[in-house]
Amino acid sequence: MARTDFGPPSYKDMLPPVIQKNYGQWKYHERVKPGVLKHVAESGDELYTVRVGSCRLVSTDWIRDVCQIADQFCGGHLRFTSRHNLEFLVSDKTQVEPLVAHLQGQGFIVGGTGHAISNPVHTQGWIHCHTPATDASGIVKAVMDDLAGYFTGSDLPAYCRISLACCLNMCGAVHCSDIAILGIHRKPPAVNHDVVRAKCEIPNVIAACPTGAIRPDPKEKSLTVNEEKCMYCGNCYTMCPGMPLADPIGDGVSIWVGGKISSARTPPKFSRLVIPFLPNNPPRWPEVTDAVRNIVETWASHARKHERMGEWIDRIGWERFFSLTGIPFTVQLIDDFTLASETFRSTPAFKW
Amino acid sequence: MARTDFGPPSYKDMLPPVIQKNYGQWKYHERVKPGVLKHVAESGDELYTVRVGSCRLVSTDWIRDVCQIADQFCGGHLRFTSRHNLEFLVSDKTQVEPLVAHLQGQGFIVGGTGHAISNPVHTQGWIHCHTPATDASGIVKAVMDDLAGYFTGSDLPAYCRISLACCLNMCGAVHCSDIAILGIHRKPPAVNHDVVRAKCEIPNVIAACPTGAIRPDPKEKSLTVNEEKCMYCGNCYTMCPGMPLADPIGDGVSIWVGGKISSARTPPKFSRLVIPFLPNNPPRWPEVTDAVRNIVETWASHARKHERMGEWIDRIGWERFFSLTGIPFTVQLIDDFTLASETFRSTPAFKW
Amino acid sequence: MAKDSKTPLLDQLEEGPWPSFVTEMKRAAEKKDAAKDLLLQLERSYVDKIGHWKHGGIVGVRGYGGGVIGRYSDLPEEFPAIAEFHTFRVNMPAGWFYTTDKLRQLCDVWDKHGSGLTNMHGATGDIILLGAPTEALQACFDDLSEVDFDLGGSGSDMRTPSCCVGPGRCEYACIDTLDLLHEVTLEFQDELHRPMFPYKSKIKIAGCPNDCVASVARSDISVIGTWRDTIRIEPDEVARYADEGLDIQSEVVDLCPTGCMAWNPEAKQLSIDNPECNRCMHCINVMPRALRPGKEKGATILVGGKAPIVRGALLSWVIVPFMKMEPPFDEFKDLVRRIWDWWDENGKMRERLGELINRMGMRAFLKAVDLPPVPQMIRVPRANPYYFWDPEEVK
Amino acid sequence: MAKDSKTPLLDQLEEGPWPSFVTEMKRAAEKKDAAKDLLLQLERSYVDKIGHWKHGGIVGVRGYGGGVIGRYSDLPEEFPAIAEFHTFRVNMPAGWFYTTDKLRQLCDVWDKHGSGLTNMHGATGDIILLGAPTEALQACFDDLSEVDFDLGGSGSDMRTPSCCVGPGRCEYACIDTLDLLHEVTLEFQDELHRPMFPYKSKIKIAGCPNDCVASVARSDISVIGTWRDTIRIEPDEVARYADEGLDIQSEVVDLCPTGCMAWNPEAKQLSIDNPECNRCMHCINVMPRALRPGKEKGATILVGGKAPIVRGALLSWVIVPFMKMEPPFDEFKDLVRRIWDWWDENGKMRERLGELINRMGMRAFLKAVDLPPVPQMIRVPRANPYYFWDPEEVK
Ligand code: SRM
Ligand code: SRM
Ligand code: SRM
Ligand code: SRM
Ligand code: SF4
Ligand code: SF4
Ligand code: SF4
Ligand code: SF4
Ligand code: SF4
Ligand code: SF4
Ligand code: SF4
Ligand code: SF4
Repeated sequence: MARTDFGPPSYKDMLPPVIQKNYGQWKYHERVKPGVLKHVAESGDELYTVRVGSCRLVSTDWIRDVCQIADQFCGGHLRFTSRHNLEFLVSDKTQVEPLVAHLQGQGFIVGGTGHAISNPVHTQGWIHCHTPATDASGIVKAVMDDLAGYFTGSDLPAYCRISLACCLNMCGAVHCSDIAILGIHRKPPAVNHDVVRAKCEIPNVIAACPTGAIRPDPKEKSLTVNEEKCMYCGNCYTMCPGMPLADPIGDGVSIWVGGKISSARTPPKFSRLVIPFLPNNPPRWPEVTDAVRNIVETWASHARKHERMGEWIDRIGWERFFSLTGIPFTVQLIDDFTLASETFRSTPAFKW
Repeated sequence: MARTDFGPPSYKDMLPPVIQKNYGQWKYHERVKPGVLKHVAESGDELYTVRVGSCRLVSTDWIRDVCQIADQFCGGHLRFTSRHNLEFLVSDKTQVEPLVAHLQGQGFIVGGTGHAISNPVHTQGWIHCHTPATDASGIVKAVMDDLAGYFTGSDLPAYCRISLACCLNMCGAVHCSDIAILGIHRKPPAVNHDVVRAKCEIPNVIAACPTGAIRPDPKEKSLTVNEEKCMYCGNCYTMCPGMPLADPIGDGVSIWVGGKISSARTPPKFSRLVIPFLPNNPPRWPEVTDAVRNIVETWASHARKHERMGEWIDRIGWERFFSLTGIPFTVQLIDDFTLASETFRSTPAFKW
Repeated sequence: MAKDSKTPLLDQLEEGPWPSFVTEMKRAAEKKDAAKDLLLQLERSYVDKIGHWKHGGIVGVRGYGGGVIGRYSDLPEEFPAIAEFHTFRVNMPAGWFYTTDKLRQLCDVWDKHGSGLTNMHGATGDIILLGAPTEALQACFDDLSEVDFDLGGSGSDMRTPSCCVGPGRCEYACIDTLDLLHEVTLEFQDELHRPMFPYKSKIKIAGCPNDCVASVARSDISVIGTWRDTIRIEPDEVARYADEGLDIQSEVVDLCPTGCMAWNPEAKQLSIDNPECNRCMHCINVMPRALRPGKEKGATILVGGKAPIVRGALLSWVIVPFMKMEPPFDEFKDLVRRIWDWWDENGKMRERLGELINRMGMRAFLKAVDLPPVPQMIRVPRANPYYFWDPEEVK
Repeated sequence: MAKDSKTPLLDQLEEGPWPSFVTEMKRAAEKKDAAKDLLLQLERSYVDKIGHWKHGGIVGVRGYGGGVIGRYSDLPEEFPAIAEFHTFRVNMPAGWFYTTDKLRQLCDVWDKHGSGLTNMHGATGDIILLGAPTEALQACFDDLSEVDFDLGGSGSDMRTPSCCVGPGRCEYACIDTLDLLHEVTLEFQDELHRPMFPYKSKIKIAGCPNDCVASVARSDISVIGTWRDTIRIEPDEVARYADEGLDIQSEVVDLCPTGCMAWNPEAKQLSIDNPECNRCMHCINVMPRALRPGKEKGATILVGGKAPIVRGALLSWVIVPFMKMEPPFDEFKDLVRRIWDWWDENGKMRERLGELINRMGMRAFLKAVDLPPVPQMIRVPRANPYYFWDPEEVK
């Protein structure tokens, strides 16, 4: 019998010596240049971090590649960040520039620190999930190819966190991102009675629907969906392959803006819907990349220093966000879910 | 057959000549002194308003008294305000001081303009309603006797609107007042089976309950109340005198703060519960008058100029409101109704 | 008061600087038994710490479905003069302006038929004539109508609309609140007097965003005056305020919610980046001689405001950012009709407009009353992804 | 890519400055059929504009209830190598620190048993080993355990907790995020590996209010480091920032949310009215050499954060404003147990902690887990009057 419940490798064994020595004794940091951080310990020791963009979906070859670089420059230590970037931890200052040059020579992209667009947190998409309304890695690649200059530079007004989730489950913190790209289905499941009869336990499927939209169809010995109640969550498909939701026309992408996580200056905020639907247009989703770029650039050229997307919009007002970005305001953006009335405007004070 | 549907007297016939002449042509106003406003028209004409506090529940004798004063000083014209004050409209500047002196001589209270505490909007209470949890006119009298100096003066940081409603129906805009005094019941109706049997239509009573708390009691040929579901609204008592809600121990007063109506600076806000219960202690409700004075004075001594109660609290934070006023924070203040989660704090950023 | 007073508790409320309702009750009690019994029953309430009224069944006057609130004492043997003690809601003139003649006529009628006690005014705005027995109602109304006073609303009807003083005395008024109120009241007399809606419906009209009639909090349909162009600045008067000691930077500019103002203390110049102004009124309020609303005036229409019963209080929501408001106000009246039609058709019993919109969604409402979605309607867009697509929207 | 490529659409994603997952897939495809078929099926998805996966039934390894996500191609005939293509969630070391040796051991195991593709890392924080057939699962796990890698969570269990880099590299860390994470993970191995809760439960730990691990938005139990005393100021460094050109007034003082800072540019002195500081981190973030969190350190505990399914997304809510966080972290572990006990007892299937609190009320929650109400828990007190009094509260 195999061992169980032994837990992850201890972080203590993973830390480079400079961290072991100065653990919890860091004094301050400086942003040396885009992609390079310097942390100084009470002891005076310095730790340089070189951050590298990663597509997250990587081969073991890639892992072996980066290990080799870490062996060469960092005594065999590296880490990943909470946004899936790779970080080389350098204790010898003279190694920093050679490392950066080496990385860039190998085609790695160095950046993502400070007021930059860091790696978009994202999900599986068509790579591995069964409920996606869009791909994940593909859109992220297209968007970041377009915005790479904002990863390698860091002169935006503030952080701009872009995230993507391929369905309403929103794996990742996309609901609190400066810009969230969210895959959405717009059509209820197309019931395939034959498959339902053959493969599904009808009561379980009915029970799985959070809105009670599914009823038995005794004639067909199958199910029907009350389309008005369906919110396209895909729970039924999880229980029953006879209820596929995916549809080339129905599926696509929505854009949400203004969320944040940190409590710096203002409390965490949810992202808000600003573009209800853009089509799936692989491999490069031009409608999506254009929309994201427009939002980033409008923000970048109007926001004040340290002003996150949501803070900027709070200052100028949503009506001004729509007029500055030129994004049309449509009825889909008006909330009609549980807490809807909290989102309505109860004052005649607004802008044109 | 009497005339019907002829509508109210036309305001046009009620306006004093100076208003008829300058209707819609007012240019600016000045606050001459507490209780006295001066409005200047484009034509150069001046209109002086002398505002007088009213207890609202007045006899025809009082109306005749004030008519006589209006005849003497104002050519037979007067008006009331949206907060039930009385206003004398004087077009002859030389009459202003004599009028004020006359009024004060007669025991009227002049004030309520500008950054003052104006007349509390209030309701019927024990005078005429069947669902009150407290009296209205009595508490208002007690509170305003205590705060009269803030009616006749006007050096508060901003407006402070106090309102009172004697039950959850909240007749009046108490839910958006700087300070709201709200009568609350805390016990479900005490079912009197004999009365129910004799006087009530059981299905109607059941249907009247908004929370579905009432069920038939077939044994008694009467009703039972599921006490956990009852929110003491009194709808059942409206339908059925066998379901009285009023109770000398259960009934009392709650205090709410920080609401506003105007859109000046900040949008309208709801008032928030800060004292869940104070006993009914007629005739002078000392617990209530103390609580209101404490809140007014804490605000007055800490707020900045033009800062309404709610704006002040938004700036300093609710935790600071409680520490400055010394009001204990209790579990009743934490929302648990429909939109509760909107009121919770989702940030580690707060004060001690 | 004498030691043997029958109202020792209430007597204590005759002291103090604030006008005393007890004194008023006693004045009426000198002439009217009803007022006397009311006083005694109230004293009893002060002892018992509970009210002593029962709900009234339906009482009223011929031709009207509302306007009278029935009320019965639960101690009729002890207080026979108030065994029946119903109140009239009498429609006030717009802006609560009166001639003394008119008021005296009202007093004459009420002294003849009722308790001699009134509320000037009720929280909705009506003149409340407080307490008459059932048998006196019709005669009292007949006499009221002789002196041109009609009833206000009660029950599931349009309630008596009210408005701020507006152009009668206020330089901020962006619409003719008094005229609009009067027109609307006359237009909807049937809706006012004959309950046939799912529940009550209130209209309140304020001349500017100061909202001196609290329309945003307590009317189903709130009309708030505003302007579309730029604030008018009188530079000399700006300088005069500064000279008089107003700290324009801290009291005006720093409190502007949009940060669209700038003050140059040397030049004593105030400038406003008008497209960024949200017309909150603050600066105008502080400097009325120097600043004035623009000239392109109209109103913002908001709907849904109400007290907490049953699902929580609501503030009204913007549905029309700007509507011109000129007599005969047809565009507004027409909108009100469309709103009521939809509510009447879809509303459940005791479901107010705001609650119906909450239940059916703003989308359904906007579609039904034919209004386009605009960002001014919302504080923020939705944060949840639960939009139920109409098959027609999914090409 | 050649003209006759079988993946013309995906090939376009090998161009451009951002690292290409397609290139990674091709590298793996050179060695592994599964990776090749994955690439081809993905190309098919790019043509069809839909995914081609079915939900997996229950697959797993001996002794564990979670940790493996089952997945089946819906085109198994066309892409037989990914007919079964399950993923491992492997518990990462705290802070995602690795030695290259450890990573190479992992690669060796995965090259032996799986597709050679991984996610470094999954959105919850696990190492995701992407795609192995059912038959390979046990052997793969056995080899993983040989090199000391254990599984993470999936299904209705505690999910793999995660934390920010904290004391490993960050001067702001107010708690030892790495140690706490490791301790908590070891303490709750059973809860991590054997689904028995109503639904998933996530714990995330951030060292300070910057919350670099997004705990407030995506964990049922969020631990965020903070301090109780005063910000430490290094006056010389303040002056140095000013000399270097930082506009302390506009970039720091004016953005302080509580307005508790003052800057004297002549004296180059910065002062903080500490009791009014809400410890938002902004000033410290901008001037890390000059300002530091206080010395009395601990954490704020918040609960309820989650994604939108089913009743809307929630951000976590403060339930303990301040808790000391020192090994062995018993107070925290004990609180977690009390929270889970209550949730386990009362939660419906697929009801997360935040939703349960919303349904049963914060009052019930606080009582059950024995925490006192404090104003730090709320943004604002209630606006509705619907408090249901306990008969015991009404003396
Ligand atoms: C490495 C990482 C932690 C980890 O354990 O992996 C990290 C590291 C640092 N963060 Fe962070 N943050 C990291 C994810 C986050 C996240 C989480 C996320 O994005 O999902 C947030 C919350 C984002 C949000 O609010 O939406 C986050 C919000 C911050 C902030 C607050 C920024 C703000 O003004 O709102 C700071 C303070 C600052 O930099 O001014 C900060 C500051 C820092 C500092 C400066 C802390 C320090 O003294 O070392 C670190 C370098 C920042 C930089 O990139 O320049 N970190 N930081 C994460 C890097 C992610 C990446 O690869 O890009
Ligand atoms: C007479 C009256 C209108 C009427 O038709 O009856 C009125 C009259 C004026 N109001 Fe008002 N307001 C009147 C009720 C209100 C209300 C409604 C209420 O209290 O229920 C409000 C909303 C209160 C709230 O926000 O909670 C109200 C909020 C304002 C404001 C906004 C104050 C603020 O900063 O929030 C102003 C502007 C100002 O004075 O700075 C204003 C300004 C004014 C001005 C200066 C307008 C003018 O130029 O004539 C008038 C004299 C104010 C004064 O008392 O000094 N009036 N005013 C009402 C007098 C009530 C009373 O007897 O006290
Ligand atoms: C008389 C008055 C209070 C006063 O002392 O001024 C009043 C008195 C009553 N109100 Fe009111 N309401 C009065 C203005 C209001 C207001 C304020 C307003 O209209 O601006 C409100 C809040 C605004 C709103 O409508 O939302 C108000 C919200 C209610 C409610 C709760 C409605 C809701 O949807 O939440 C009820 C309950 C009901 O309708 O069953 C109610 C019910 C009642 C009843 C009819 C209770 C009953 O079922 O018998 C009260 C009759 C008392 C009596 O015996 O005279 N009253 N009521 C006000 C009417 C006078 C007038 O016509 O001028
Ligand atoms: C792999 C991963 C996405 C990724 O590409 O990184 C993922 C993938 C799935 N998530 Fe997730 N979730 C992943 C992190 C998240 C996160 C982020 C987090 O944990 O920080 C969230 C939002 C936070 C939260 O839990 O609220 C998240 C919210 C969901 C939800 C919605 C839960 C809710 O209460 O709203 C579901 C739906 C469900 O549980 O049925 C879900 C369900 C799923 C399922 C299991 C869908 C299913 O029923 O089969 C996906 C399996 C995909 C696959 O085939 O591998 N996943 N999921 C992440 C886990 C990797 C890891 O262990 O490191
Ligand atoms: S967001 Fe939806 S589709 Fe994407 S990985 Fe998560 S559950 Fe799957
Ligand atoms: S997709 Fe979701 S809401 Fe629609 S029928 Fe299936 S389970 Fe129900
Ligand atoms: S608030 Fe309640 S008790 Fe008071 S008058 Fe209105 S309905 Fe009657
Ligand atoms: S008081 Fe209201 S909630 Fe309670 S039983 Fe009566 S009708 Fe129902
Ligand atoms: S609402 Fe505006 S227009 Fe009406 S009285 Fe108040 S300040 Fe004047
Ligand atoms: S009206 Fe309000 S928003 Fe406009 S300039 Fe004046 S203070 Fe600023
Ligand atoms: S959350 Fe705070 S302690 Fe942790 S890495 Fe971010 S800034 Fe540092
Ligand atoms: S931590 Fe935030 S609140 Fe405290 S002084 Fe700094 S900026 Fe101000």
